[in-house]
Amino acid sequence: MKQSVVVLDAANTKECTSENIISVTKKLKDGGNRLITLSSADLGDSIDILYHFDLDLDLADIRVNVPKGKKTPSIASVYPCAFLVENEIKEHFGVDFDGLPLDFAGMLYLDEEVQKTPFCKIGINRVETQKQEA
Amino acid sequence: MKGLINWSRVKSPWLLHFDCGSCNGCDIEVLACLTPLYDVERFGIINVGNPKHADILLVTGTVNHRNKVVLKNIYDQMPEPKVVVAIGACGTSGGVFRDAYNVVGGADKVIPVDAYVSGCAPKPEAIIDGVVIALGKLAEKGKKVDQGIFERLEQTQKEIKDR
Amino acid sequence: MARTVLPFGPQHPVLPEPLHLTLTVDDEIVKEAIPKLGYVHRGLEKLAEIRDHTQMIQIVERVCGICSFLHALCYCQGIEALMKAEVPPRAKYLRVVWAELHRIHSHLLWLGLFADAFGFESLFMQFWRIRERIMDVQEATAGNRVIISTNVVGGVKKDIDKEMEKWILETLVKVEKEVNQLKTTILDDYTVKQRTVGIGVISKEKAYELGAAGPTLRASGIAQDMRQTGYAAYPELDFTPVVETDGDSYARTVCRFNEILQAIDLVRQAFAKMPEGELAFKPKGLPSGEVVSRVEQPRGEVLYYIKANGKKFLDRLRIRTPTFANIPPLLEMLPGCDLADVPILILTIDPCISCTER
Amino acid sequence: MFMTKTVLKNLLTKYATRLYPFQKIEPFKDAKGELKIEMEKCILCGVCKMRCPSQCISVDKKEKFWQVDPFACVYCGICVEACPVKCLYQESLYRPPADTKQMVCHIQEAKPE
Amino acid sequence: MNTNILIVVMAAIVLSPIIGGLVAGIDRKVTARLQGRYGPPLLQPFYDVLKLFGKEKMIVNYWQIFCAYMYLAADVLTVVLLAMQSDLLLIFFVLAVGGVFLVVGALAAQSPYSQIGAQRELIQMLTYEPLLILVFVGIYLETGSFKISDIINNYHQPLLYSLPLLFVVMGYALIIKLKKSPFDIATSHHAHQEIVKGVLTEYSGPYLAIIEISHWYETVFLLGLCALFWHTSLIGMTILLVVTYFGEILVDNITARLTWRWMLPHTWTGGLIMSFANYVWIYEKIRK
Repeated sequence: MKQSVVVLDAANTKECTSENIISVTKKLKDGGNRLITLSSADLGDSIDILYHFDLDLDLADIRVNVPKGKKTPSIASVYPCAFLVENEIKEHFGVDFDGLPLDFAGMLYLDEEVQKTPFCKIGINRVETQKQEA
Repeated sequence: MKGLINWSRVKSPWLLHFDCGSCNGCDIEVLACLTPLYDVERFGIINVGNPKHADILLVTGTVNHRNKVVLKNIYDQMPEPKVVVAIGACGTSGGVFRDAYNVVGGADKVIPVDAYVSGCAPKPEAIIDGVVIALGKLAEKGKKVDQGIFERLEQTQKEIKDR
Repeated sequence: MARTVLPFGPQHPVLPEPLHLTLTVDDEIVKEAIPKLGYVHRGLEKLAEIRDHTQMIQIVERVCGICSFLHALCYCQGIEALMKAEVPPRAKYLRVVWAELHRIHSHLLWLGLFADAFGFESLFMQFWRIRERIMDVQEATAGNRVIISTNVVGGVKKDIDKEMEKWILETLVKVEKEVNQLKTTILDDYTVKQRTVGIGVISKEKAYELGAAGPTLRASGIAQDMRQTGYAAYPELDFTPVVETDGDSYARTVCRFNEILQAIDLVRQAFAKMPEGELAFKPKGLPSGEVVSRVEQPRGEVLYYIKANGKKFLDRLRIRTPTFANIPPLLEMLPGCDLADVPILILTIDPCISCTER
Repeated sequence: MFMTKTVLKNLLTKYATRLYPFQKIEPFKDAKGELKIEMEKCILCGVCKMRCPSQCISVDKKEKFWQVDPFACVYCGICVEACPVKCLYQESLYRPPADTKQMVCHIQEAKPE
Repeated sequence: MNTNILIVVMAAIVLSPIIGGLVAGIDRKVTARLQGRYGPPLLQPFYDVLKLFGKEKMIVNYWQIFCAYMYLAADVLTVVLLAMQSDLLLIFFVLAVGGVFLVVGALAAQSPYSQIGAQRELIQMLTYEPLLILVFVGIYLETGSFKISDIINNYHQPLLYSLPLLFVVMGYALIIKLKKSPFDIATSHHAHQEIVKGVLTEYSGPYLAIIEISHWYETVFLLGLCALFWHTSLIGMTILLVVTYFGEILVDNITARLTWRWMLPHTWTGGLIMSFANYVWIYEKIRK
């Protein structure tokens, strides 16, 4: 049923691991889904990333739990427009996406003055992540 | 002749508006001043987009880490005599977002500000009042420039003294 | 002519908001455009962890000055879903009235700025002159011209009495007459069509794949409008999304223009069917759980992801605004266009940079 | 060419500008303007301090001191509704701009017991 | 003989900035009223120029100053030559030299905006100069000489009767030269342009004032050229000038800015067709 406000619970969000996230998104894309965005929240030891899809105004969500410091594949190969929001999550939460086409290297929104990743409870130092790239 | 030039400074203030981190509520009110209902062109005010031509700098929005450098750069590009008007709660003191992590606070933390217009999305009349106050300051600064005292030189001399 | 690199900088007379584009231009044809954002990023989602969830309404309203009511509406609907609060019907209709008024003033503002981008100053003045009527209505009903803060968790703070309602309907009649007078100018004028037809074309598949939202999506032929999902009082009003097919700047102008007339009609319907009743429902307790709430802003669908855990402060607030979804289509349109069309392309997705960067 | 009718009509009819400083129009009835307080009624409870979204009010019970930063205040009217004794009110006219930033503070003289 | 020529020349040099400034003031006031606004006071252009003289001197390099002064000198010379009723072609070339100096001044600065503005100004010159030549050739075919004094003394019928289409072609050149809306591609009075202020981006303070004054001279010169089309009666001339200038302002307010890719082909084809139609019409008249 088309709903504008969806309370997420175990029923309507599918769990998924970061390995097969690309195949799941490919299946959803063939099913005609439009990627809305990725939302993420900090659970203390791991980052919980939610992939929101929309098929003719019906919401479909996939939840991936990424432990801090681990890499997760970027879905920009399936949905090209995902690079912007993945860059943002990389800056705010310090999650590394591998295979990111246009990498802002943590400079999308924030400058050097902001050292810690702002949205994690215990901020990971951002300066090292840039050093590896630079 | 000097008096005539200083008098004409107040009669034809050219305005440059820079939005550093504003929710664009104040920006549309600044643009609303140009439209038929409030029409600031009757005071000779034109919105020039070029810092080289501008006299008054209208700053809206909380200055954040990235655009404080741009704001300083624009302020330095403007020829003397120049005045700055900080618009809205964000422009004057950071407003509702004072405690956010990327916010530096009002415009006066980066450049000297001459007039503060309060209000969250101040009405166009309030912005016109703020510009009028700034015009008074512009006339004083104009007199100083006529005697050859340039703010820019004073700053560099102060820096040399500090070192 | 040599290949010049043109910084379309944060401060530019055409751009209402700071957005940096490094354009490599070869004989006035844009070869490549690299964006640089972050000039408006205040990081206000982090404030959700130090501000009470009712105070967050004032902060969420100030994400973007042009679509402030819709932000508050989306946030309140999310919290109401978490707290299982049932909004009284009159509040639902009042929310539709203010939302559609906000859409009219936002689209009139955009039409003015768009006309100004291709050098048509008198049209900019005309549209903004009509828009002042809507601003007066908003100030009379809600107290502030731009930030209409009448939303509360569980309903609406302010009421519109009969006499105010009559005055609003009269103003809307005047606005509709004046907007229709300008219809031939913005849609049929030769010089305007010369500058908008065939500029920045996005095909239906490309728009869907790049995840465009709002008029940018609907102008390419996909009839997706969040109001069809029926939040607030939209199920009771008959509403069909405005769709265009050929997906260029001209189609988006037509799409937004018709949405103004549709919004005026929706306000009239809402006033006709508005029941009496109390304004807000006092919710008890604190929100807990996760919710995704979506609402139709003038620029497209906005998505709020709210995570609360029964404490006064929210655990996580995530806002994805329509302009964030429209940036990839813009970056896809820019290479290959003429330098004179760059401001038109930037404004054709109706950018609200303060929305994008929160 | 379609704009000529509108443009010529503008030329012949009166201009639409409200000549602001000379012609002041009366503000709307419940427009949210300057925040004011009737200091005698205030019981210094601090509810307004807690409810203010931009934390710009500071209340000190000992020195009977109430202060607001008019430049941080966003005039949203939450404190006016939250005040238990209704001593805060908002004018319909906006606060005039100033060329220096100063706080608005009120001190309550000791009430004769 | 040379004393009253001297008086005329002195009057031209002193009076035309004042007339040019007033015309610019009226222009901005009428544009504002067309848009439904109250509009600036009539003397606003004079306040602007006076204020600009009082600004701090910020120059990119010395070429800019030289070009600004040479642009002013060229425009003053055109007005003086017009006042001395000398040869039309000579005036045309001095005007072209003035335009080139403006472009060189813009090219002197490194900013990409003024570079692209300069290239666009060259394209604009490319468009309106052939049209002006066609108009002058038409005048020559009709009156038999390029010298203004001959035209005024021994041609006793308003040129407009015989060269109406050429006056329209002249109108095209006028729109481009006065930087009015459909063709204000290089620089425009209204701020909102993608290359900021185009040619004038890097000028500021006193040198922008000099450019503005030379722009007044140019306006007076162009109105002088239009006056040539009805030189017999003074009332006819004033009516013609008022109508053409109001036409310019009206066109400025009812059209959007077009790209130079549209301007070049359309102005050339339109201009060529109209002038040849007019030539054929004149030729018919002479043969009969």
